[in-house]
Amino acid sequence: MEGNLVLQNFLNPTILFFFLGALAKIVKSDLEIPQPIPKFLSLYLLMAIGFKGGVELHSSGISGDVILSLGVAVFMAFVVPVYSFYILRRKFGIADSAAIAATYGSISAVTFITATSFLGRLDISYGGHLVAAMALMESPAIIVGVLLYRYHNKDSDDESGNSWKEILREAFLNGSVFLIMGSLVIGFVTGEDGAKTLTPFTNEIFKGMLAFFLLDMGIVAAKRLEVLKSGGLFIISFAIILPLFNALAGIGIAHLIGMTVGDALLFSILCASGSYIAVPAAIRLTIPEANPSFYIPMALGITFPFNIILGLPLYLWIIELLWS
Amino acid sequence: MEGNLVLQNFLNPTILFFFLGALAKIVKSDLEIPQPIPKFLSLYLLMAIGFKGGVELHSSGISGDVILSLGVAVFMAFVVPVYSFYILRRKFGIADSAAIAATYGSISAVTFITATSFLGRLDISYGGHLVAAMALMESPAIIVGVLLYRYHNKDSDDESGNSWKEILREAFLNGSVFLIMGSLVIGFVTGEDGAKTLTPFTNEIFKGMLAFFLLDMGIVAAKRLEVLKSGGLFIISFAIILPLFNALAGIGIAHLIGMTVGDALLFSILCASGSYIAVPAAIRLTIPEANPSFYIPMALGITFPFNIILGLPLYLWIIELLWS
Amino acid sequence: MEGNLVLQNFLNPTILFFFLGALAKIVKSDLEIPQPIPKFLSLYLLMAIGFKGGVELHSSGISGDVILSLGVAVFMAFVVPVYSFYILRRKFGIADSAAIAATYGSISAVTFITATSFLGRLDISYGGHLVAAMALMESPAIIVGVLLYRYHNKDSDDESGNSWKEILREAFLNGSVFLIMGSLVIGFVTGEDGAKTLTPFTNEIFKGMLAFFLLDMGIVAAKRLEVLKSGGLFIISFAIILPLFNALAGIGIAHLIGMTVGDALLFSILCASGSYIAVPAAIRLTIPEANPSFYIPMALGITFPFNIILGLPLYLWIIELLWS
Amino acid sequence: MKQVKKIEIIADSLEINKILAKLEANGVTGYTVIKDVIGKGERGVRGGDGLSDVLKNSLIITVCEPGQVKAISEAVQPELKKFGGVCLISDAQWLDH
Amino acid sequence: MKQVKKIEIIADSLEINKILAKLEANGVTGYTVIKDVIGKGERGVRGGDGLSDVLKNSLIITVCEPGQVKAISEAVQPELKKFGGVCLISDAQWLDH
Amino acid sequence: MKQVKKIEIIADSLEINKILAKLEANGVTGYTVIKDVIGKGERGVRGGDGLSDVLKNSLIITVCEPGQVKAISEAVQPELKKFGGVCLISDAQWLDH
Ligand SMILES: Nc1ncnc2c1ncn2[C@@H]1O[C@H](COP(=O)(O)O)[C@@H](O)[C@H]1O
Ligand SMILES: Nc1ncnc2c1ncn2[C@@H]1O[C@H](COP(=O)(O)O)[C@@H](O)[C@H]1O
Ligand SMILES: Nc1ncnc2c1ncn2[C@@H]1O[C@H](COP(=O)(O)O)[C@@H](O)[C@H]1O
Ligand code: NA
Ligand code: NA
Ligand code: NA
Repeated sequence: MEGNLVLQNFLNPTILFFFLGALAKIVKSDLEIPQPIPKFLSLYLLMAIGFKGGVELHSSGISGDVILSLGVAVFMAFVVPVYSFYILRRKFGIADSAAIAATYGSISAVTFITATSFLGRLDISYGGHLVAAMALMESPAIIVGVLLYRYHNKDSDDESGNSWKEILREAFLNGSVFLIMGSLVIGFVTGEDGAKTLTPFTNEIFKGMLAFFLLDMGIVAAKRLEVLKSGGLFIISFAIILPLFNALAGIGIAHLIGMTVGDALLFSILCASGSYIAVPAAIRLTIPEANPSFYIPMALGITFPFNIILGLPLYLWIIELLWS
Repeated sequence: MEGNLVLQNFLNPTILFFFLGALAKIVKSDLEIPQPIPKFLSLYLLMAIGFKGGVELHSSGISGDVILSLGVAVFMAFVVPVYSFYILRRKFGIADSAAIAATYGSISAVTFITATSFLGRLDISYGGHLVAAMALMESPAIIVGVLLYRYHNKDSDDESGNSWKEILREAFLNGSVFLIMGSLVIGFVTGEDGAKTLTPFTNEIFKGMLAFFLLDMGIVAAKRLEVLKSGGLFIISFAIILPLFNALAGIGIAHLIGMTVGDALLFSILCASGSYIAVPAAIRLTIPEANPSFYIPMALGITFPFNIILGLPLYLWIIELLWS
Repeated sequence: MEGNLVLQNFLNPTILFFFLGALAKIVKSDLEIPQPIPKFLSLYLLMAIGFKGGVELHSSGISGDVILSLGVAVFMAFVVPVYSFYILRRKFGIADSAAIAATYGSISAVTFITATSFLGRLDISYGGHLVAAMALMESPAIIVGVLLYRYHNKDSDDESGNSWKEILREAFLNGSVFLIMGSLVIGFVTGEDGAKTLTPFTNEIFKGMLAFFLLDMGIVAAKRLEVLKSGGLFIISFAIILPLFNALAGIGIAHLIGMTVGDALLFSILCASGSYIAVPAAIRLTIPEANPSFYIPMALGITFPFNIILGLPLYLWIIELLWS
Repeated sequence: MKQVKKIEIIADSLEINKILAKLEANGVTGYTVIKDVIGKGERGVRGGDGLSDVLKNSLIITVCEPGQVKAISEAVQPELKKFGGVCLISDAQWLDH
Repeated sequence: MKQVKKIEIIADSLEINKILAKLEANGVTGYTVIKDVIGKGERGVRGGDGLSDVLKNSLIITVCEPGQVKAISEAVQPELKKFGGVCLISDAQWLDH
Repeated sequence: MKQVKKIEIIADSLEINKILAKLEANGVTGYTVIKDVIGKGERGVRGGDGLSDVLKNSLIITVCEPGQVKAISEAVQPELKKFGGVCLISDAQWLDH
């Protein structure tokens, strides 16, 4: 792996804005991005990435390869939380294990977006259907997490729990999932033609909006990390080892079904990333016993920066080794 | 009328984002655009459309034709609420009739903006003074509504009412009217030259911002529609027939004074649309007895989607028939 | 001085939006830009101006001239509040004098940004290091203000005061200072290459975002000015004479060290402008006895409009006289 | 500590300035306002409109001497009758400072 | 003026709709909600998450007849037990209008 | 139900963290904060500044045992004296859960 690639990745402005945010928190600056500005930026990012993905899917068409990729994506979204749960159970209670497993089974849209920028800088192409894969991978892990929790926690007072209807709605219709999915469909339906007029909004200012959002993510991530300090080394190392493991699993599958280098990188980062926007809300409602000071900081404070700084060049290095 | 035109209009991304928002509400997704993001987007749209209109007015100049168009625009803004009131009185009380009449006498800026995009896609040109017409048509209906209400409600306790000074301020100086009017003047004063530097902001990202705003409008419209369900068939059919009637009146006048096809379409949509941003606040204050669960959902939940999906191609079809 | 330049400066759209905002307040329109939209716009402006400055500094390099400019900038930031304090003491108490002195020793980023637009319209170039000068000039005045206050107010109850650690943090790490400084460094580190992708966000929509922000500033400035009415003529004339004096001092120094015309104008406007975003928060905390209805309206309601309308062409006229 | 009365008024956001003016006309020198609260009452749901600024409430808190309660209640009563809302009065102790 | 009970409930924002439904099921016809308040309690800090919508509270105020208090408290108690929060009951006078 | 004291503190937003630290130093384990409320008092209008973050208040609610009131009031009094604000104490009942 070229250390150069790591440095180059680190020194791009969007990533640096993430660290500027983290630094603000560390040196105790009062820099703050008040709500709902972060919400505005994140809705924008979801809308833009979904739409762009849909437009690209329109041009490429839905081939057998595309369907195969989507299939393995959904497969991983079901499998990752299961094995993660049993690993986690060695150190955590049932509720926390299920919550963390759901977190890592799902995906982080901003990690994915950062990965597409990373590929863009290196002129490596990728398929628009990976956005569809991302959208499909958000929800299943929530269902699996709740199932695992309920299965192992049978004696708990079932009546007070949420009905399955509510859990499914939380999983498949929460705002982020719905918006990215819907924007993808709109992009797919309207195609290049419809996209033309939206391009300045969805594409040109995109990197800047991403940089702005990462500034806020840096602040929040550093804040969350403080909470985690008490959690000890196990949590931190777990938040690095599990994504590494998941990335490798993703790379393996990608190799097996013959994805391109770009697609393989995106797929591996989907497997490796954990959700800190959509899943926490769903888990708060469905597994209220789980402690949010575990599952949020792990995904946001450790896994996210690890993936975007070291993970991306590392996974790409492995992929290029295997593919060549 | 080409059914094709309806479909093509329906399948453009901005309109689709409106339906995505409505769908979110219908399937009970928790997708939400929290305040003040919608406010930000709507201030942006008013500022951009006003400025662009002013710049165009600067290039075209203020001819006799322009003044004639503005004259009939103001005329319609006074006449529409009067006849609407007497139709409405057959089913509604005085307060509600006056409120709904004011709503339909005024205009919807987003409907107008969507109409300009519609013309843009069909390469039909239109005059910048139509934006001025829109700005002029916002206020008179509020005055007429309050006048009708007070005239027919003489026995009511006059002292507790608002003074005319307050009513005039509400009508002519409410935020939306003031911003669009002011931006128009700024655009007119600065002309092409001044516009150059603002173009990326006011023109290029415009469609994207509109799409984002329509996403929110879809959510809100669907929410409002739920309230209306109880109101029955009369309200719903009224919210379609009245705009149709007003559009035809507008088309007639446009034909009489010899507007171009593009101008006629915009003028008819101004007559046909009802206000759901500026008027509700004014009416809440001046006719507090009127029930907001009538006038808001009618204009927003029924008339708005009707106009942008079926109304636009329908009115254009009629105009092209008459003009050819 | 060409009156033409004043008019031309006045008639550019961004400045006009400031007056539109002020007019809204004066005619009692209910136009309002609710929080955190202004915050969003101001964070955007700081981020964009800092980043652009850093990129330009990257291309120009850090020469001896640049370091000299930065040196005199810091020097002025220490000197201005000192002499301002002693002038102010003739009419104001210790706390208010120290607060106003700190206000005028610091800078206004929006005034600076407006000055760069002004230069842009006249095709006069300037160095990116002036942005660095601006960032460096924000904090020292806060420290000097607090020092002056404590020195002259020895008998006050010292224990209840803030520790120096807190004051330094407020001065050097408050959100605005940190963001502009950080964005500058990021721009400097990434250079032209990194900038390319951010350009549509940081440069192209910049003027429009500035216009939007100035609309809000106009509203707030007019509101603040109302408070000041009671303060009488001294305050108003002071809020014009002090910046004038500071601008002249700046021009003198700029001439001495041989700045270019563009750099000299920016440097003089840095000296002339007063802070109404970063300093008020710092002063509220460190000199709570000072009355915010003096220092905020002076800088925002009088000095800011004076500088951007009359100050800019006036200072440029003087500079061009001296330099030729 | 001083025995005082706490008056809480929940009313349509559009009416707040009018009500505050009435309070000041009746000797109120201090108040606190929480903007943009939502609610439900006899006049239906006020959950915010999302587009226009209608259909939301604000909550005013004003602390006054027991003797002022009567004048204040009488001042706000007609406003609440016309536009809806709630006025609650309770006892509290005010920490001198 | 009428003697009433003021019930204030502070609970996780995600639970608010559930709690409001329970209140309505127990005869509550009017309430006011202040969204997005933050706090600290036995379950740690709820200071907003900044990214997801979790970890913040809402404050519900509902005014009712003294006779309704028992039913209401019993209705919200299990919810508060499970997800945390506070329920306070105090006396107030309601200004008729 | 338990008899408790409800302490409401309205103070400049910039001072809130300092006040919360003092509360915690005096045995307070739970509180709720409503940010960005506006108001008027002896020190003039605090209606938000629109540009900087100054001139607005926050409202802290903390429920405590009657015995804690004295310590808490004494802790916040100097702060309120210096920067302005209000501290109200009233009776309430706490629903156990
Ligand atoms: N019983 C109640 N408890 C708390 N708030 C209420 C109550 N009744 C009404 N409100 C508030 O007052 C507003 C107007 O009430 P109304 O005039 O009854 O529609 C509602 O939107 C609520 O915010
Ligand atoms: N003693 C208290 N006083 C005021 N608010 C409290 C108190 N205890 C808890 N709260 C609020 O209730 C929420 C949930 O409390 P808990 O379930 O104890 O974590 C907290 O986040 C606070 O907003
Ligand atoms: N009598 C009062 N009733 C309610 N709130 C008050 C009262 N007096 C002051 N306040 C609040 O406390 C803040 C500071 O008050 P003061 O220190 O008196 O200027 C004000 O901005 C109000 O929000
Ligand atoms: Na994953
Ligand atoms: Na109309
Ligand atoms: Na200065």
